[in-house]
Amino acid sequence: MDRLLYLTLCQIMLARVTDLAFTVAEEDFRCEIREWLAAHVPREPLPSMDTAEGFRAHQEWERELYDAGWAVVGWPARYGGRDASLFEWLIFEEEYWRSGAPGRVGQNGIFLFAPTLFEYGTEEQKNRILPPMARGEQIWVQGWSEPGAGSDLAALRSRAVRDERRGGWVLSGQKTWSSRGAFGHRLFGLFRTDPAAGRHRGLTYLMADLAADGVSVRPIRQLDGEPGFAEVFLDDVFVPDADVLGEPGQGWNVAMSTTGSERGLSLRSPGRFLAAADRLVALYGQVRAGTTPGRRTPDTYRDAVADAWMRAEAYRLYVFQTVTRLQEGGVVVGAESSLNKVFWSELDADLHTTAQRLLGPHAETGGPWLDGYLFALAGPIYAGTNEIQRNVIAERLLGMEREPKGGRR
Amino acid sequence: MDRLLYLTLCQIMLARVTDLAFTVAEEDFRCEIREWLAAHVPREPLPSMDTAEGFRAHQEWERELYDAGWAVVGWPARYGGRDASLFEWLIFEEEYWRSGAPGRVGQNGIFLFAPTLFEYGTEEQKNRILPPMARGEQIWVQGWSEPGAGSDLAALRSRAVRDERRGGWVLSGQKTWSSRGAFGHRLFGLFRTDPAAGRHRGLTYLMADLAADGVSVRPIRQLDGEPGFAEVFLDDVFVPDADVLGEPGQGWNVAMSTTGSERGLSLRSPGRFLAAADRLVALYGQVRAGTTPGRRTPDTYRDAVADAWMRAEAYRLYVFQTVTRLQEGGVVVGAESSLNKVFWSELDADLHTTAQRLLGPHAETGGPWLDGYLFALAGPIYAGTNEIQRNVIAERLLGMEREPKGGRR
Amino acid sequence: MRLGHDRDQQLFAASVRALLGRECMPEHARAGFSPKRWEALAGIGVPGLLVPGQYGGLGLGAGELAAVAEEAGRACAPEPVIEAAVAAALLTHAADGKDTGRAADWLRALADGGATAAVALCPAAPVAHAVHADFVLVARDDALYGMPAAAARIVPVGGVDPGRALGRIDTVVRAPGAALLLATGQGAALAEAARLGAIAAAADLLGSARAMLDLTVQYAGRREQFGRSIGTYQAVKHKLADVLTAIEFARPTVLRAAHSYDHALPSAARDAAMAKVFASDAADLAARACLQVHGAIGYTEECDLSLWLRRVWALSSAWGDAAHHRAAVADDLLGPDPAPACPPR
Amino acid sequence: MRLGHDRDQQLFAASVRALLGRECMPEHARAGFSPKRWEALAGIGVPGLLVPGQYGGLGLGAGELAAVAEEAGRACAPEPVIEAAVAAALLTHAADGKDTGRAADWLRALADGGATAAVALCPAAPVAHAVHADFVLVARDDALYGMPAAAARIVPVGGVDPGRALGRIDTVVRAPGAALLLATGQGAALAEAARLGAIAAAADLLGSARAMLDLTVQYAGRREQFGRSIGTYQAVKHKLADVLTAIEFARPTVLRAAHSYDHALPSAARDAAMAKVFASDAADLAARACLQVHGAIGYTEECDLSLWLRRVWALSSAWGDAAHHRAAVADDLLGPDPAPACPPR
Repeated sequence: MDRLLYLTLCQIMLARVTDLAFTVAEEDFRCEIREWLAAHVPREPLPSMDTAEGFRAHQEWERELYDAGWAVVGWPARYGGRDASLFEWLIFEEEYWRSGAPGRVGQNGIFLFAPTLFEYGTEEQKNRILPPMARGEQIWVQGWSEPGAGSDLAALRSRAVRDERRGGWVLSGQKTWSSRGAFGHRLFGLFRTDPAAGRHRGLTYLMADLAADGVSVRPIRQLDGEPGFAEVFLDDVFVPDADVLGEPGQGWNVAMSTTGSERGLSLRSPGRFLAAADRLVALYGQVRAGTTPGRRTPDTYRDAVADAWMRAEAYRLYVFQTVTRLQEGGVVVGAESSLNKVFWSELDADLHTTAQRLLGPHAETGGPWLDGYLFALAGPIYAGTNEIQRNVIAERLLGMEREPKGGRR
Repeated sequence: MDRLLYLTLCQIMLARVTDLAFTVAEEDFRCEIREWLAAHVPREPLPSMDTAEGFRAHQEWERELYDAGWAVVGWPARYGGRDASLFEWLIFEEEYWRSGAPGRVGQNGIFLFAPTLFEYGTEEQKNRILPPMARGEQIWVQGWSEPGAGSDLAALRSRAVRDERRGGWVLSGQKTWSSRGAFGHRLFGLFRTDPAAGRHRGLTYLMADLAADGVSVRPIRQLDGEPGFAEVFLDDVFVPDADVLGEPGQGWNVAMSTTGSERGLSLRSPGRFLAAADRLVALYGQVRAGTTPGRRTPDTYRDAVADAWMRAEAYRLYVFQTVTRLQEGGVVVGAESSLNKVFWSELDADLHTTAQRLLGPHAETGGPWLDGYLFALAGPIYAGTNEIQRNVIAERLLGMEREPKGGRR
Repeated sequence: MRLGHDRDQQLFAASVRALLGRECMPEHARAGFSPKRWEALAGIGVPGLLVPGQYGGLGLGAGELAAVAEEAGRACAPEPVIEAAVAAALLTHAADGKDTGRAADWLRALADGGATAAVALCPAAPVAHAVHADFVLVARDDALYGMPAAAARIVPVGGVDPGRALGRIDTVVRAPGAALLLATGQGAALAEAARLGAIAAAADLLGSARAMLDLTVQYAGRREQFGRSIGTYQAVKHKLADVLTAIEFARPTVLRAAHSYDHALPSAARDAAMAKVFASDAADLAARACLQVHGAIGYTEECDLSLWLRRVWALSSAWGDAAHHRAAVADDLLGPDPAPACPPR
Repeated sequence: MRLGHDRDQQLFAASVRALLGRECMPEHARAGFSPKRWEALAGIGVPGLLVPGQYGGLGLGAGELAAVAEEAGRACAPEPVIEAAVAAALLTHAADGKDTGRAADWLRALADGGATAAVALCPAAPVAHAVHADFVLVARDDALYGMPAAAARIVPVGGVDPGRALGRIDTVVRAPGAALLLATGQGAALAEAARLGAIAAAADLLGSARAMLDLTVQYAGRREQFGRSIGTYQAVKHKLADVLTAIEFARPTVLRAAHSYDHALPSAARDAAMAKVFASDAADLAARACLQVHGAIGYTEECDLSLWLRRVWALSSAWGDAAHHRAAVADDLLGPDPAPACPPR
């Protein structure tokens, strides 16, 4: 047998043996990011990114990450990344969250919008949009939900009307639940360009500048007291053709690739939950030792602490399995991301509930665990409620029949 | 003020003060039944009532209860009861189940059929039917479900055709899930007398003799290996007019009064679960002491044991509250029985699951706890699945809107 | 045997409900403690509910308190109803029938609405309603101390529920001697007062849970997605049906606990623990389910639901959370837990 | 990093699946252990999976065993696949590379399908597949004993799953001396064998749970109530979606546990425990949900679902139930539980 062919076959066979160790190169990558983080993560937590001051501080942190080459490890180098593999990205995420580094103020751009841009964007768009996103200069805000379109995204009514003269579109309508809307710079989302077409048809994926004429933003205070959301009102806002993503009228398909990534790997990597689970284990020990004020009977929650830790581990293993399939050319259907979404959101809510219980009478006075709890409770709601995800699991993964139509419309 | 009026008012006011003690007369009643049971409950458990031998043994036990006046304490004396109040009936039930007395082979007659008979039966029917039911001579079998009509009871198709010449009705069709059908004597149930009428209309409540010409019974083996259910095939079975309960065509309303009692108080009194909870507490102690083989770490289930016991207590208190309202002339709407049904059936399933867990590797070898577990798992299914009950709770107690129609029929 | 609020309790609750229905709409509740509303509540006897007649109170019991606390929860009233009752119970023991002395004075001030109380049975934890309290009671071992708020160095502490007006009482923690000793040998009275707090908190949680459920049923009937109201979906219906079931089965346990307290029955401690288990669990379930059904809007401050969410997140753990009380019932039922709690700190 | 069955494992599993698809339809599974089917399984190497090549086996590991056991669960095969593997692991240690002696003889008999084994690691509990075993291995302290079934006084014991053919081994319990001492100093080998059993049982439970889920999805699509198939109701859909989620997230933990076992990684004990936690929980959830969706018909012996229900009710507790293994993980993670287990009996 030809020696090259032989070696290739060996490699394929080797690559297909279960092997839960990372390669030497991957471990080196882990050491490198770990050391960098140890030297650079701010000692004091930054102020909340949902305040003006905290937003700026988080932008500066993004710039620091970018300058060191860590902002977008999985992107091609020409846009500011380092061409990392999916496994390297997972390693980066594990180390990032474990280090206690700040939350990613640019996450909706980097993790939700960018994957769609890679798939549907023109070279001009990618060159124009990705580098400032990676540097944290332009913070992107999602424009999905509307007052009448939450879980039922296809019910959206914001419109984009063709303006042939200026070569673009004129937007009007209202978007809501736009995270970072109060301070962000640009918005991506879906707009109805053909009102006569059916629910999922006649939509177009567009970008808009939040500083443009006709845009007004109303911050919404969340339960943590900060304006983490905003409503965005669009009143005849002009958008040039260069800011259409994909073909006009094809917005639904383009968007589904984004919500696929949102619920799938990119929004919530296992690293976030592994780090939270480790902190929970530490909290249990501190409450038990009396170094953190908490309940007098932490042992009641031994099983719950172990469960949270095991579920974070199981999520990690599940993602390893998914990445293995992807790397071997397997097809991972979009509906599988619904399994992910349900699993991590319930894990996160239960993990933080357990932390609150460990703190007992001291839980109500706040601090990072309370903030984490409030945020975790939103997990089963955002990025498609878990009720919708369970419909998707039943209908698309188990092949169960849809509910008969029969609404009043 | 007139002295009699004054005393009456005092009594009303007194009666309306929260008072969780039983009266002296009620406590005497408790002592009486407790002593009788201590002297008469068989030391060895009777064989399963779903075997021919056990069925006969249970009939004999019913006769013994009857002769001592305990078979149907709440019924009027003229039918074999002792005119006990609802609270006395609850006391009877607590003592009965605590004593480890045999299951009631006549329960579907006594607790499901008899309440309907009291409400809709003629004097002739009551005189003819109730005494042999109380003596355990005639065991009644329910004829509700059909192969195509389970949760959707109104979909039933068994028919009763008018026979003017003989003065009665001719039944044909198939009933299923009839408990005790293999050995019982008579059946009560719903039959369609006007096929042209809507789903809930044109039904008639009828009784039939299982020994009559045209009846054939096919026993169905349950998970415990015994024929606890049967299918009943009816092939031109004649039933005289005297065996119609209520008006022809009014069967749905008549039946709903029975299912109301089934899910409400009468089928599952708190006594049954209080006794099971006490046995669970005892089992925990035995496993811990090593006198019963079980898991090595029973303490893992401390909270679960306490929970089961508390839920049984809560069910008891809830029923006391309901009976208080009934006795003060309050209206207890039928849908409230759905709260009961969901609560006791899940309590029972969880209680028996905990017992199985306490037994650990010894759980699979069977015995009374395994039998109880298998039976408890059926609780969320029979007497209206808990899914249907939750619909009823949401729609009738919370006033939520029904699902839009839109089936394919 | 009779299990239910009696007529007087129902009438009392109805008058509280009517008052709060007028004076404590969500926009009022949002603004926090109101001296004016407290005066109105004092007008119908709420703060003096458990103050003996001798000191100008109504001399009623836990049964009445449970009826009133459920209404306070339903309206999300940010007034210290539970604290007033617990303080009354503590001071009644400390006054020991005497007409003079600080305990007697504070009892009278409680009853006429002239003073609000905060109660620190567990000194390390933050104290609810300390920020606007006129006096503070503090337990240390089996002694009861008290001090006017002016002397107590109360530091406001942020918390999940601003309506709780949490404070840390630094003086007491650092120098208990600065407080006035009201009585010693109060071990049993302190335990009893903790039970009363648990019962009242349980009742409040029932009212809070029911208010959230009602808001959510309304919202689900209004909100449309996929061409029909979300309240027509089984996933939403069944979630809310479970909430109702939890509330309805918790209520009789609260009534029983109040009855056992008022009659000093041997099972009083266990009954109070059981009530708090069911009520905390029901309220926690209600909070999670109602937030989920509301979706993102439930996650905003402007939505009224947030008022009750915050209340429940705090109160379900205050006065002992479900796990604490479940363990107490287990100890009573199964013998003491072989795993001791961490040493007191 | 690569997490997934490798190609050989997939091929092996596929051949087992094909064989059981033909030879172990539900009506066959219902009839219990079949010597003929065991011979067929031996023909493709199943009982000799973990027997070293030196004794005629395939010398494979837990990864292959997990793939095969999942297929056994899927088909509800009443053959002692797990027991053969655990016996092979135990005997391999006991034989210690020698070609002669009883351990070596039994290894060869296992590999060629000539003998089936039962394994009693915990002498007081009933022993699965003891009734039709040809020989029995018994652990006592750190020693491994064995005896031919004929010498072992095996008393059949009824059980929830007739396919388990439970027996109590009276001889051993009463007079361990009657058994043949195979090896001493086997403490580590016994612990390792228990882990292998837990991993294999976990894999079996995944296959069983998936089989129940598939049956139930089919049934829900067929069964109509209120004019539509019950599978169109959210209450049914969401229940089954949760079952799928539980199964899918359990599977990688089983693969990881097998890998850790095969490479004797330091985390092997914890990984095995974790796999059994997830698999037992997933299978218990599947059993309860699938019975509920089937309704009364699931409660009958004639419904195929009952085969798997029985299997899961037994196997989810065998080889340590979820609570047992969860406590082991907690001990590893959080330090030992301050509440000791009951003294060994």
